Amino acid sequence: MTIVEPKASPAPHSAGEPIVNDFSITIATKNGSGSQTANATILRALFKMGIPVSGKNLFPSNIQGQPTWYTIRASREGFIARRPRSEILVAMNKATIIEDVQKLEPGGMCVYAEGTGYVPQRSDVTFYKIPAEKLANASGLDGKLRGYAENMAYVGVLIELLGIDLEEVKAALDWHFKGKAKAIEPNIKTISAAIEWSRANLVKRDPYKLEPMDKTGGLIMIDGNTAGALGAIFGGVTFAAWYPITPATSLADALNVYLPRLRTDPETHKPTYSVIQAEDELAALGMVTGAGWAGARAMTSTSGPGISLMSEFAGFGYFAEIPAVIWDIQRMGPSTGLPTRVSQGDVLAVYWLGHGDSKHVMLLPGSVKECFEFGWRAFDLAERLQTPVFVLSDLDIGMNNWMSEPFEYPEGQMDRGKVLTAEDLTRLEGKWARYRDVDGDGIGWRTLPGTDHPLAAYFTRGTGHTEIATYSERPEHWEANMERLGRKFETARQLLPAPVEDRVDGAEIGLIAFGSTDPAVVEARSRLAAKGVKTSYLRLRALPLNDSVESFVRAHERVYVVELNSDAQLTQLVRLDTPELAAKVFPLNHNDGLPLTARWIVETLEKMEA
Amino acid sequence: MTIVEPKASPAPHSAGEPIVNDFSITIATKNGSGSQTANATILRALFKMGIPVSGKNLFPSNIQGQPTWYTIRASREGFIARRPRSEILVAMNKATIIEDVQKLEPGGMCVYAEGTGYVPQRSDVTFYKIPAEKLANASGLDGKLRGYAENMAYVGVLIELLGIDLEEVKAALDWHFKGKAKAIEPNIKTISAAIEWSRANLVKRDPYKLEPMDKTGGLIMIDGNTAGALGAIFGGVTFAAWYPITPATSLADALNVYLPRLRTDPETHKPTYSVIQAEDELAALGMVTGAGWAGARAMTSTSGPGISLMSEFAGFGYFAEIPAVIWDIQRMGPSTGLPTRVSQGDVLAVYWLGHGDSKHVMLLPGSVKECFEFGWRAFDLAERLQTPVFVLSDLDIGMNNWMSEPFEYPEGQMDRGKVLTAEDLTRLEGKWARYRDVDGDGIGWRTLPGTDHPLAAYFTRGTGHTEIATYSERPEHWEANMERLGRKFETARQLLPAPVEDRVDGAEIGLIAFGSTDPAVVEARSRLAAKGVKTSYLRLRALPLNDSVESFVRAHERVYVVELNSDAQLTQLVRLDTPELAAKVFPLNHNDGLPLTARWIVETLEKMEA
Amino acid sequence: MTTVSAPKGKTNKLGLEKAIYRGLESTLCNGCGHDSISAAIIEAFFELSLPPHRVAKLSGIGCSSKTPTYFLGNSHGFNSVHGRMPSVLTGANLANHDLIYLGVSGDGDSASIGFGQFAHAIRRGVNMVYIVENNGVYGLTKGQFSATADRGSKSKRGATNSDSSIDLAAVALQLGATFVARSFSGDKAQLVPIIKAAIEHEGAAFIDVLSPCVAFNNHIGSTKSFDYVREHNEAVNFLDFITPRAPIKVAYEAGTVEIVEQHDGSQLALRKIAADYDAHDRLGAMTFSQKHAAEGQIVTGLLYVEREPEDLHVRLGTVATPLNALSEKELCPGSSALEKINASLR
Amino acid sequence: MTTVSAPKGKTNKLGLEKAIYRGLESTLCNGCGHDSISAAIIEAFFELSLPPHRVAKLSGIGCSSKTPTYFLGNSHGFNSVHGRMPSVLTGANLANHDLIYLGVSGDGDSASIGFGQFAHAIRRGVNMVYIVENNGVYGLTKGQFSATADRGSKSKRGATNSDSSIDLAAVALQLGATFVARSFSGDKAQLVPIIKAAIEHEGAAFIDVLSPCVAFNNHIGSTKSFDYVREHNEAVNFLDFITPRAPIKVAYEAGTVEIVEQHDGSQLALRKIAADYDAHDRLGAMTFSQKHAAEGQIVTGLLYVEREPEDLHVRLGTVATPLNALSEKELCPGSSALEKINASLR
Ligand SMILES: Cc1ncc(C[n+]2csc(CCOP(=O)(O)OP(=O)(O)O)c2C)c(N)n1
Ligand SMILES: Cc1ncc(C[n+]2csc(CCOP(=O)(O)OP(=O)(O)O)c2C)c(N)n1
Ligand code: SF4
Ligand code: SF4
Ligand SMILES: [Mg+2]
Ligand SMILES: [Mg+2]
Repeated sequence: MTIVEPKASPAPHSAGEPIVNDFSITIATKNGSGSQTANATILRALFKMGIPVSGKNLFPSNIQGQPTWYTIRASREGFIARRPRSEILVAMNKATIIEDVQKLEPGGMCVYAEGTGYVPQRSDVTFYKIPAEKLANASGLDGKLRGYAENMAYVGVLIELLGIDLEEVKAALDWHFKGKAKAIEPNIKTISAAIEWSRANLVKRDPYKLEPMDKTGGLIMIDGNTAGALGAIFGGVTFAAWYPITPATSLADALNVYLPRLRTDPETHKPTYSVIQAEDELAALGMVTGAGWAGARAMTSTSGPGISLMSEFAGFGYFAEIPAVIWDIQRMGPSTGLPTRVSQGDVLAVYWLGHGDSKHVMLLPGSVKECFEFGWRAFDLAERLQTPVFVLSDLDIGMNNWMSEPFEYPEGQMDRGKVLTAEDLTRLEGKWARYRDVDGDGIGWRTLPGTDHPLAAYFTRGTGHTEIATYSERPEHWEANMERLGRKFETARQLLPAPVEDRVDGAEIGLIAFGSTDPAVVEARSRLAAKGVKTSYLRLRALPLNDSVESFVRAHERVYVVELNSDAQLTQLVRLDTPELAAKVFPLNHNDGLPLTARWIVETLEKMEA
Repeated sequence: MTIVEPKASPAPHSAGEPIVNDFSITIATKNGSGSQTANATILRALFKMGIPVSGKNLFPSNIQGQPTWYTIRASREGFIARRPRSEILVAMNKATIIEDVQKLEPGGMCVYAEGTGYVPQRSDVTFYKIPAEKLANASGLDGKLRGYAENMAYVGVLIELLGIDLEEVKAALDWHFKGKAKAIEPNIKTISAAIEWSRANLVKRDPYKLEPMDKTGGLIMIDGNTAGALGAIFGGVTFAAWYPITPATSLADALNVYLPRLRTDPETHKPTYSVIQAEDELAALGMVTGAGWAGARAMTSTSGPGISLMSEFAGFGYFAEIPAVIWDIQRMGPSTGLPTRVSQGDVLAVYWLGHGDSKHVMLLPGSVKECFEFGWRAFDLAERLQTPVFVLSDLDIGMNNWMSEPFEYPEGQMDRGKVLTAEDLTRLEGKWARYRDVDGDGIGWRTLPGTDHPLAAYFTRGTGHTEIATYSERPEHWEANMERLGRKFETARQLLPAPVEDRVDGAEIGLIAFGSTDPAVVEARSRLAAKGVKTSYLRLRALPLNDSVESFVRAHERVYVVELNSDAQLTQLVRLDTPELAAKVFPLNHNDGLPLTARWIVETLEKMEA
Repeated sequence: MTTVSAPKGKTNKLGLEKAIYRGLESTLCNGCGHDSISAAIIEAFFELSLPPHRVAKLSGIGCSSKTPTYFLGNSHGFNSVHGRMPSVLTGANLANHDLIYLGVSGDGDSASIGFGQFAHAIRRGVNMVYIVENNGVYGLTKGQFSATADRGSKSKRGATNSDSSIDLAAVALQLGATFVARSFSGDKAQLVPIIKAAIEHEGAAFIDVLSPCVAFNNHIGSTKSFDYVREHNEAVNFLDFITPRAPIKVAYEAGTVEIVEQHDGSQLALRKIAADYDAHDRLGAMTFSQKHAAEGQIVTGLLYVEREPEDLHVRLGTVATPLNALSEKELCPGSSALEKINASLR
Repeated sequence: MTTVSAPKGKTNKLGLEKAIYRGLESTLCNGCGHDSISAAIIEAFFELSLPPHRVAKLSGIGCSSKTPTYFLGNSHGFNSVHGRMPSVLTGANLANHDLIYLGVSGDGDSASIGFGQFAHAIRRGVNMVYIVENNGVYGLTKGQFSATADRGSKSKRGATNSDSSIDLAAVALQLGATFVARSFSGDKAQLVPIIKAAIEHEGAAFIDVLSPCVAFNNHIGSTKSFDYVREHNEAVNFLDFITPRAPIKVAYEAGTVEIVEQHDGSQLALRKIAADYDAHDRLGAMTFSQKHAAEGQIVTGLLYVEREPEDLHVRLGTVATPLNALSEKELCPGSSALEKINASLR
């Protein structure tokens, strides 16, 4: 029987109070070893137990053999931001175990594989050594797959040590493998073996426990990229062109998974969409531009390097006024940077993407639910505004699994924007001008190629043009056109999703944030509140900014802009929008490739306030 | 004998005072007709007469047959900015003559070709009809080339009517054709014939005269692109890769003209450089990046669309820290925009070119002389800072001919930046770290491929790396590297050319400008001064901004940023740099594709001040 | 300026006059080969009696890419960016397969900056007529070499091209194009039928059309007046004057070789494929034109055509209704589908 | 992780052990063909006794492009951006022609996003060894098709590739490459000599190396354990588990055909060119491999080599001194030259 190494005992907590549903578990493995399934299973099992959870995958830019970490946070109070350290470690990777153990919170516990040959070195941590390889034999899988089964061994051990509900684990596996018994069975076998072994060989010496709650009823769990793809599908996406790139690939993958199920012709079962893997990102946006011009709801998804390559077409689309939806699942840059790390570093590059006086409309989803919503809304906006719309998500929202309210069905009808039909043209006796601002909102009326009217055609170009779309180099034509585009951008401010505000009476401090930092901000505010520091919160959901931002800044003594990048990019845009208040706006930016923690916000804010 | 049409006479001025060396001449022709030579000849002749002049070519994006205008301004007082209207018109183009005449200043004069079939319609303008085709016969050129010779006809007529010195015209032709008698002769013949004909047939009825002065002694006349190319050559450019694009092409052309003369090996006469026409702009900057990495002084030249395509490599160069010089001869954007019209619309796009947290060093030449200076200085800065350096010129500076002080030889020695030689490495026993900030300025030491030491090599990459250039995904490595890059950017502020300031005691108004708008600002200031409106002036020469800008803004009540673009791009950067003063900074931007005029500045400023 | 000329009055099956198939007046140089190609395109669409508004004409950037403004004035036009027409056309075609797609490009646009997009659009089998108006130079930017310029050829400025040249038709064959032809701008008798056949081909049809550039195909040894102009422009070191010239026309028999003298005196040897040539043998087509190319002859005619091409839509199996014509009902899976999905994510 | 293995102790003419020619430990999948190619590169440079610091190794982005970190640890390394290695290599080569330039790329890197740069670097005759580690997929982004994937082949996710595939070696021949070869990662006996010949070739040498991807060449009908993994990964719909496997090795005679079974059971038919094959006939080389390709055979060996290649420097006639080694005196024309220019501009 394995007993805890003397050095390690007595673990300080062993006597103390149990710690229930309020800790983080880090699981350290090698990628390509099959641990993702094990980790996702644990996460979903906790979720099904009604415990608020979040899971974050910290993986290398590599296919097999490199260290990878998965962190699960269980939070009674429902805080789901990353925490800087974990209380529990499952150490399967010999290469990193020493450092992994060092990172554990004092009083933490560690389950480690015998195969690591590790000798415990912290007296304030409870250690459990498990014979993962031996347990894997129970899977019945052949030699090559043993390595995979070892992951189910730690699942079994955690079930026993932490009190995870076995039934929920089975349910999670069933969900995970879509009921494929053949795939599930070996996992269950290994888990059962591990549970038995634990019962027989481990003595619980740590305080960490998981107990059922009722906090996740009716919720769903999903990643942001899949949510975005589903949103796009319910928004009627008909064309997608993409080029593989981490962390955006899974968005296109989700389109390829769900479109065949949801979008085929009832009789012929033929697809009512097409998805093309382009040769690169220039071509991807080129195809989307062609399809958007032709009247299809067209989108692409990419990340930083792809955004850079899309610059020319982005400027073309802005100037030629062609609807397009471009998802930027942000990763750490500049350049190739850290392909598997999160950042919010594309804000400025996208806002002014393209040479000349180009500027763009951007949506900033802050949750998987907003990924779904903006998935369809982006098409309405792109077609209404006749311009490329960028959706800036990031690796954390996009690739990690999140609890969420169920998705809500798109409000009202699709907005297909200003399109003249053959009937309209007949009524107008073919008299129309593509770029005339008949409605005063800066948006002209377009026709779609294929409109069955001899005068439906017009000429689309990236060069200077008149209201009737003919080529012109005349100064007055150029100026008039640019003024109209300016008007259109003002129209956009009003049509975009407004910021979500929580103004607190008597708060001197205002916090502005967007995207994946929301959970950290929420947790930080409650900690600050507990310390008597009142803060208001404005979460941006789109650019360009609308007036509410100025009034928010005006209403507070000091406004801190929380963001994950090195150049405090949103801070700069907020200052530009509020010149006379610019001095009140301060950056609260951090950029180490990891999701933001509440602790960092609280500590840094306190420093800056001091 | 041709007499002025009755309708047109008496021209109001006929009685009045002569107007000497203070008017503009617009010459309207078709492009590809050979008029560029005629116009350049007139310009240089005036220059040689000692009269301050400027010439601006307003040409279409087309090769042959479209309307084109050339405007020459003679200014006793030395003002060389464009003026909104001309006093004199040479109308050779039937297609535009009616509008061209309408644009003439009241009291102006017009020389027009009989072939236009025009019938004068303004009574306040003096008209002279000339039989250009007939006069062209004198050239002795065969039929097809008559059209070309017609241009020399109006040269002859202007010589006679305005009193241009024939000898200086001959000298100008000689300069123009580099003494090639065969090329010169037909021109002289036509000119002489035209002079004779004018003497015999025209009665001078207008007040406009040109008289020799002594204001251009010792000056040179050249276009900014050639100046930039020469600067690069005296800065030791060894590699240039480029892709054709208006208005940048003539910079690469000038390299190809001057390099063979100035940069071949004395013995072998083999080139000590290479210039490659790349397949596109991605490849052009890729090649420059490779050559810069290898230690060559490498440059490329492009315009807006090329800048968009260079985004990815720009970010790579910033992050991998590779010297490169990139000339952006700005034209009107967004997109293909107006390829033959001027704008300063790439400021923001270039400053933040590339996704992630990229930002760039930019030089902003305000004259052809600065094009030469920045031509060599850009290399010193790029190698010192180990980063891409962008030089933002524009179509007006780049393609038009300007008077200038002679070019000054580069100060001191070339700065080749921090490079470790084989000897250094031996001394260091091969112990060195490519990205270690040993000097505290954020700049590491590099080696060049080929350095004859077994440990000279390091690994250049666009991914996260350690001080010794090995791949790393560790947060602490990423943050440290980004902090150092930030330090380097601060170092850059101090190394860049400082703004040129003219602070006026008691001036409430400060003007900030850069690039080709300088002459208009200079003229506007003197007009305002004449009206008792004092203004200070700060002309920016580089980005990022240095401290002097803040102190300039602080020192004035209201600061107006003069620029040629729609989004007031520099205004935004100035505001960002001076948050607490942002409310004092106002845009004074205009963007119609034409060089700025003093009149627009004065009138708009007065409106805004009112 | 050149106006594309055509007999008046005559109407086609749709009862449309040829005038309807014209565009705005050309702004290209007098005698530019591209204008002859525009005339051939007008002729082909007129003769096939196709309704202009059922045609989409797309291009990149360049003199050649300007031409869509000068033909089919009532067709849907799209000037994209330099070298990227193929991707835009691909997207438009997938959104609406009901139109005829005509892609017009230049040799710089397709062989230099756009070589990748050219290749990938061909590989995908996009149903289109892809015409490259091939003059071996960058016309609009004033005469630099393009990637199709012969190795060793001299530019106006006297520079020599040291890169080996790209034969776009040969590459198209390599990449699986299902219709590959080559012709000469001045050979209306050959060009019009080829364009018509390409329009009727249900796959990626590529046509390489040699199209002399009046302004920049201007080497030593050309006519008297030419030498003067060259000296003139060389002396002033910018392109200042362009001699107006008439377009080059040729007419020659199948199976024969025609030596075409260009405006500047330089010569092209065109070999028109013989009547008995087998246009259904891809490997044969490659060898045939490679063999003659080695002899300095440019083979013209329909080099290869696949009898039953599969276009991208067939490969993807998309529905019959053009995607851009699907109704909201067909586009949105509906609320019950969403409920199922929500349920599946618990 | 795979360590590139080699016998210890043995030294070459420079007295260097092979260890010197190695790099950091590979982070690629166990059994990845790319590691075998790295081993062959190490072998070739070791056997030719070349000083590592006289070599520049450049790549794009991908698993294949990662490999320069795993060989020649003392050579100048450059990971550029995706698909753009050729331009960076071209610039570096022009700045210093004294080094040996080794460009390593993948099929996605060179045939998809990088097809244009691949083509133009070849056309220019840049003196380099250009190796494409060709696995028909995007490894690093988890198994999508690249442009070299056979038409009709099925991906891990069951998608079918409908685009016709690009044969890079055939295109290189078309574009005038002066050295074109094809080999298989596991055929050390053939690969090492080819790499050595390419290094010694003074022009653009292109080598297409088939290199099976352990993780994603994984179709139906492979071994038992494989089926389970596939089902597993398909079920969870992401790549979760990769079975470690040994690299594939082959050895077969010139003139024979070898059927290579890949990890997943799919097969490749390799035809090694016979001893009497004429490697100096470009047209012959094209026809030969096109003919066998039509029969579903992949020809391996040195397909074509030009006896007296002209590299880009020869074409440009640049000085003997590497441009990056020119002194300030040689670089700056001097003040009197500037005075002359000023004078000439009056
Ligand atoms: C990104 C970009 N780079 C450069 C240019 C400038 N440019 C315009 S047309 C052209 C070349 C056109 O050559 P080709 O396609 O052969 O057309 P041609 O004029 O010869 O018919 C270039 C380089 C551009 N418009 N966009
Ligand atoms: C501009 C850009 N787009 C996409 C990516 C993502 N990406 C990285 S590697 C790769 C494909 C690599 O495929 P290949 O060249 O065949 O290399 P392999 O991994 O198969 O050896 C892609 C698309 C990127 N790094 N940069
Ligand atoms: S420059 Fe050449 S290609 Fe362009 S229009 Fe003139 S002749 Fe035609
Ligand atoms: S994914 Fe494929 S190519 Fe990449 S390392 Fe693994 S086996 Fe090699
Ligand atoms: Mg061309
Ligand atoms: Mg690959």
